[in-house]
Amino acid sequence: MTAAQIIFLITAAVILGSAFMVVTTKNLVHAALWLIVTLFGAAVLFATLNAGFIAVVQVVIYIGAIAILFIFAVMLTRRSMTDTGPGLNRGWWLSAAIALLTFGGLVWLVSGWGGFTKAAPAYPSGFDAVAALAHALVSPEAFVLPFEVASVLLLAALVGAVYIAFQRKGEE
Amino acid sequence: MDFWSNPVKFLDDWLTGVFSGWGMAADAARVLTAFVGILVLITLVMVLDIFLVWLERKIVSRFQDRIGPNRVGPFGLIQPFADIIKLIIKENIYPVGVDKAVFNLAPVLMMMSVLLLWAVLPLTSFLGLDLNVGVLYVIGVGALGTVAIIMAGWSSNNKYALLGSFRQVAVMISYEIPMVAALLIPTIFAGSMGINSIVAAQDTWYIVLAPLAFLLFLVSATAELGRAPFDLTEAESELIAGHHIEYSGMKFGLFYASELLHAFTFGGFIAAFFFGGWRGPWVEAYPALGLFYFIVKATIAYWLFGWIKYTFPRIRIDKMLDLNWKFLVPFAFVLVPFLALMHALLRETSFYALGMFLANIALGWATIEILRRRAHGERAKVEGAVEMHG
Amino acid sequence: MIPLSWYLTLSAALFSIGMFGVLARKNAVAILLGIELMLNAVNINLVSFWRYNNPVLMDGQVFAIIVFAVAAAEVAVGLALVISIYRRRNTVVADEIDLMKW
Amino acid sequence: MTTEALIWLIPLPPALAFFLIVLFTNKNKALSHTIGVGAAILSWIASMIVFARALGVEHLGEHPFKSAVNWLPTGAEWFRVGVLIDPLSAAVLFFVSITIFMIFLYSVGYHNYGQPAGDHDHAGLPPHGATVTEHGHTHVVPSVEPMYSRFFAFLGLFAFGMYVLVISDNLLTLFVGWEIMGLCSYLLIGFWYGKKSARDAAVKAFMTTRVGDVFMLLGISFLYSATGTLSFREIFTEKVLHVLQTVPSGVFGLSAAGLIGLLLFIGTVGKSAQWPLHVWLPDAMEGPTPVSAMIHAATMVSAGVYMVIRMFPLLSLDAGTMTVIAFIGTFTAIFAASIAVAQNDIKRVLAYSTISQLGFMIAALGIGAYVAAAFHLVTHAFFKALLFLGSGSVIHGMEHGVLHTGNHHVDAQDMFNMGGLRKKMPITFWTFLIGGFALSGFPLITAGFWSKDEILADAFGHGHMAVFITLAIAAFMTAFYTMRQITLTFLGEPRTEEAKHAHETPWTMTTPLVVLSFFAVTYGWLGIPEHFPGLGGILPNWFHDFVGHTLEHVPEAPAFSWVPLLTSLFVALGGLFFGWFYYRNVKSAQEDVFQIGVLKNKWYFDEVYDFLFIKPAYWFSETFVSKWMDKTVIDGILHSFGIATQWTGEKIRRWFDLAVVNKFGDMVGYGTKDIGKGMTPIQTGRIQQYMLAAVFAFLLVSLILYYFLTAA
Repeated sequence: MTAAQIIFLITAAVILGSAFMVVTTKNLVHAALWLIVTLFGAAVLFATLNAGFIAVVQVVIYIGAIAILFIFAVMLTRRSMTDTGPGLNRGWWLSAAIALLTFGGLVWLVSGWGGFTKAAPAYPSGFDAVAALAHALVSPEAFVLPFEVASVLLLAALVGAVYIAFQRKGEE
Repeated sequence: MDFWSNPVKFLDDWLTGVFSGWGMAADAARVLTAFVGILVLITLVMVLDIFLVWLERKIVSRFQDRIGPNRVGPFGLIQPFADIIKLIIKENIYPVGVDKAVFNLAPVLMMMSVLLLWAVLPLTSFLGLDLNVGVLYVIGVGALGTVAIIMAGWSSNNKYALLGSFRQVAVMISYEIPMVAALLIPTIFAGSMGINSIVAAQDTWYIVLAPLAFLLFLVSATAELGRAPFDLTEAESELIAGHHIEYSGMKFGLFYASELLHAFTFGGFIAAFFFGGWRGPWVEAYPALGLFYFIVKATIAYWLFGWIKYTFPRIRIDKMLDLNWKFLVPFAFVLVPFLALMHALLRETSFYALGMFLANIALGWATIEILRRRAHGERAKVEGAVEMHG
Repeated sequence: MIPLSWYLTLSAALFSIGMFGVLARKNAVAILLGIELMLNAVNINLVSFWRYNNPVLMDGQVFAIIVFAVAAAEVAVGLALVISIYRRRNTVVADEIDLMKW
Repeated sequence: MTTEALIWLIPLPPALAFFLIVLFTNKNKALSHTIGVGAAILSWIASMIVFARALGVEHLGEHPFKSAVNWLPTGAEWFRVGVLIDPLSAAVLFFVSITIFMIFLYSVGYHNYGQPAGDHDHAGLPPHGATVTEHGHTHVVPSVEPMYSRFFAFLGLFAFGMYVLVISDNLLTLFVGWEIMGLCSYLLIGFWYGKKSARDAAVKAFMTTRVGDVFMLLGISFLYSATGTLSFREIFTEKVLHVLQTVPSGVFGLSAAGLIGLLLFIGTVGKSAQWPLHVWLPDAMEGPTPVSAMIHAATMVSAGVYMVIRMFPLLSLDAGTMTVIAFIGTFTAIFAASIAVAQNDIKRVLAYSTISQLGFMIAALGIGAYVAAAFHLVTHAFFKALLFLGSGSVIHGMEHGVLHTGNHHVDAQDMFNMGGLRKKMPITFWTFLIGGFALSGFPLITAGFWSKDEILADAFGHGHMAVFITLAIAAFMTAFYTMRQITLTFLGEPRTEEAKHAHETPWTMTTPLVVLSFFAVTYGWLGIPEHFPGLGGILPNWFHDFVGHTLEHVPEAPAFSWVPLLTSLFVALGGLFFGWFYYRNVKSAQEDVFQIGVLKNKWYFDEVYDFLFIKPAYWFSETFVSKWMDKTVIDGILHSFGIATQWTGEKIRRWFDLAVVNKFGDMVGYGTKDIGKGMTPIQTGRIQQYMLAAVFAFLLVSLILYYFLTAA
């Protein structure tokens, strides 16, 4: 058991536990807060995987924007901030079964793959992943087109969101 | 190993050696040493925080033509400790309907979001983590503060608190954009997102190369900090105290302390990004001297925040958002490519610093001119309308 | 050292939990929360594959970034939809939004 | 600019003018005629430069200006098109460009540019005057043509076609120009399409020339299939000509050269209005007079003659073909001249005179008088254009008189309504006189004398006595009707009130008359035979030397003989004298003894054609095809099909469609409906249940796929 493994196990436990809380807790604000914990755990995982940029971006975008939007939405869509009734459908056990089945199937499937237990190659010393990522994102030989498409998607989503949620005059 | 050239590294190695000597695994020793380091840093920061309370009260009283704390200890230096004791012995009140867990967690998270920033604050050349995503880290941690404020506002079960936190979220999300843009400029100049690298690259202070970026950062940082004139989260006359309305005792104390420390931290970042950080005379020979320079510069920046806070009146929330979306964001989007272009053009020339400064002045003058004309137009329209009706 | 299987198992578990949330939660916002969990599971997979295959090739990270963008877009539109529905029908319970019933 | 490039550019300005006027300047009369006339000037200048440079080349016949580009890929080869200026086309280009320019200029005045718009003028009808108030009193003046711009556009397109025809180095582009002119002639004859007669004339001209053109296209196709080329210079090589002469065509025992020559000649018969396809040309006088001058005198009908002259080396290979050509030409010459004697319409006389003169050229060609045919082509173009424009001027002057008296029943073109115009329209009179004398072959001075004399000399010199005598009689008749026309129109006293008030026309109309009359006189001096008594040798026989070198073997000028000279002197002077002597006292058409029915009615050719072709065609289509074949036989068969089909359909419907198909269809429909009804409970509208089902299905499918893929 190395320190890295201990850290991973703790993080994983936090992620899974909080994710479980996200999907089960009745209080939606709590669910959103638990989601933040999950996302933070994922950010830690990214950091341990030497993906510092992804980790920080995870914090900025997911926690700083998405999670907060969620909390907003929860607050806007609840007249009173107390929940009533069960948080889950009546047929939740069926969903649980399907989810378990998916998990089992995925693990079974991946465990049959040869590279399942392979170890990480040594991280190249002096390799600047952020610079490499930056080059990959804007280089015409790499991903500039998907990158631009993603930006267009974001713009479209922005416009769409404004249009959909816009309260016209005269509406309630 | 020369202690004075890098005392932190010296102590770190020594402590790791000690732990290893106790028979610990190398990994565990390293982790433990890191924890010790973090603990020491946080302790020092918290102690600094205590003195910040005193400093803040002294500054405000000077601005308001008072003397400020002067009874407890010399120059009232012991006054903060008295305040702390008072806060600690206060009753721990939970209003009806609070979400206890979240309610308790919020001030901690608030404090944490500030303390996390110190991880990347380049106190000296050897102190402060040179993350290669340092600038983004600053932004990201700021998001945690937002979460803390939302948690506080929501869990208090108080509509003022909730309103305050809503405002805070709107402000934070909005002002993050010019802030990121302002921070992009030192990043572009230095060619790195590591804050220590940015400091190391500042042969000329960036306030000279990019005074407009400095102003942009100052404004957006003031908004991010929630300090006057942008302290709408806790605007007394409207929301009583905003998100921490229901907090009392030491929990309120944490909010208060975190606000002051946040301000000082951002003063530190201003120092790092625009004032040359720890750089100063003889720093190459005695790196520890950098700490002194840095503290001085950060204090000056902190005093700047205080100056702003006690000089400007609070503005309305819609005006504040207008200012951001209609002025700061477009301005930032002009400024970043402009300065990047000027930087690319002038970098190799002998009049780099002067040229950049003049370019900034020119852009600033153009912006003010445009604003002036617009204002004249608006005014003419309003007056015309008045005349017609009159 | 941590083998790749740990990450893969973790992301599979996270994905399944997210899917459970999507399938079982009543609240539309909570369904979106589940989707976020699933997207994060994907991201963990992408980043760990990047690290475990060849860190010099940035494909995994780039895809993770694009997933961020997609997630942001999805949340913006999704929440806008939820709020719009809430305004009109005064509910966000997914079961009650069943106009598509035959 | 190289001469070759300049040659390419010659047809361009008129084409551009056409498009510019049609597309952009249609509304602006001044701009339109500026563009049109400007284009004509540009082409004229270019042509003159080319002509001048052609003069400067020694042995132009062996080294013509030529240039060609690849145009159509035909298998491995390219079909090349290009331009060619040899002595013949240079000479033709000379008169074509001048006459086109003059006619453009003349049209400005003819269509009353500068006059007010008419009171009740309609597009498609000739203008009939506008009322203006000046100095307190109202009077009627000529009004401007309503479709002024369109006229110049059409003229431009026409000029383009003519230039293309003249400069092209191969039969295909020549044919393209030929057809463009055919279209333009249709458009311009029917320019006043509001008149039924104009419409009919346009259709008649188009259809009649089409008959010739189809045969010509057949000839071109045959030529191409036989030689693989349409380029003149490639055809007129010894080798190709020899092949053409020896290969039998398989039709009437003719050689290929003979058949191709005949087919091409039929094209000329249509285009140059030779008997029996001459009927369209007199009717074509329905168009405005510049059109008559341009199309039906100076250029288009000349194009037909130009084509046969151009193809002379090919035509001359077969003696039978030459005989046919000579016969047709000679017959047309005398036949048309005889009709012209009895016509009263000033333009119709000229129309038949044109046919007759073209007959002269064709006859000359048929007897091998290559140079004489080309010479007469050029001189005729000048004096016939002059005559037509002069007649237009006369008509214009008469119309002025008609407008003055207000009596619109007076035909402004009837010569018996004229008389004494000499004093009213002096410029027109003198130029018309020059033109008429040239046409008659007034000795020594006029160009017509020299060219006609050369034809007669050739016919006599080569022993074609029948041709010689016939042509001499035709020439006599020519002089006679010409003088008749001049006498009736210009001499004596005015026979109507309108003629008294006729008026000289504006400078834009008289200037072309003067210019053309200059050429009508002087051009003949370029072709005085060298052995002519007295005059021969003073001026070199330039035309013969120049054009003659177009051919590989320069034709010998016929030896001088007194017989043809005296003959032509006699017929010309005698015809003129008798014309003047008889008609100086004739006061009206009733007194004219030459109003013989058969001549007056053009030998009843229109009636004969009506009986022979049109009536049978109507009968065939109306009675045979429509009534009998279509309505009885074909419709009967079709109706029986219909009945049978209906019966069968009824049975199929009852026993198959209703019983089997419909039942099945209903079953499918109701079955789908029932199944759908049974399945509705699944459609809960709850998205999560859908997702659950989807995930479940996905898992199932994945499982199955995994099983099969790993098993395989």
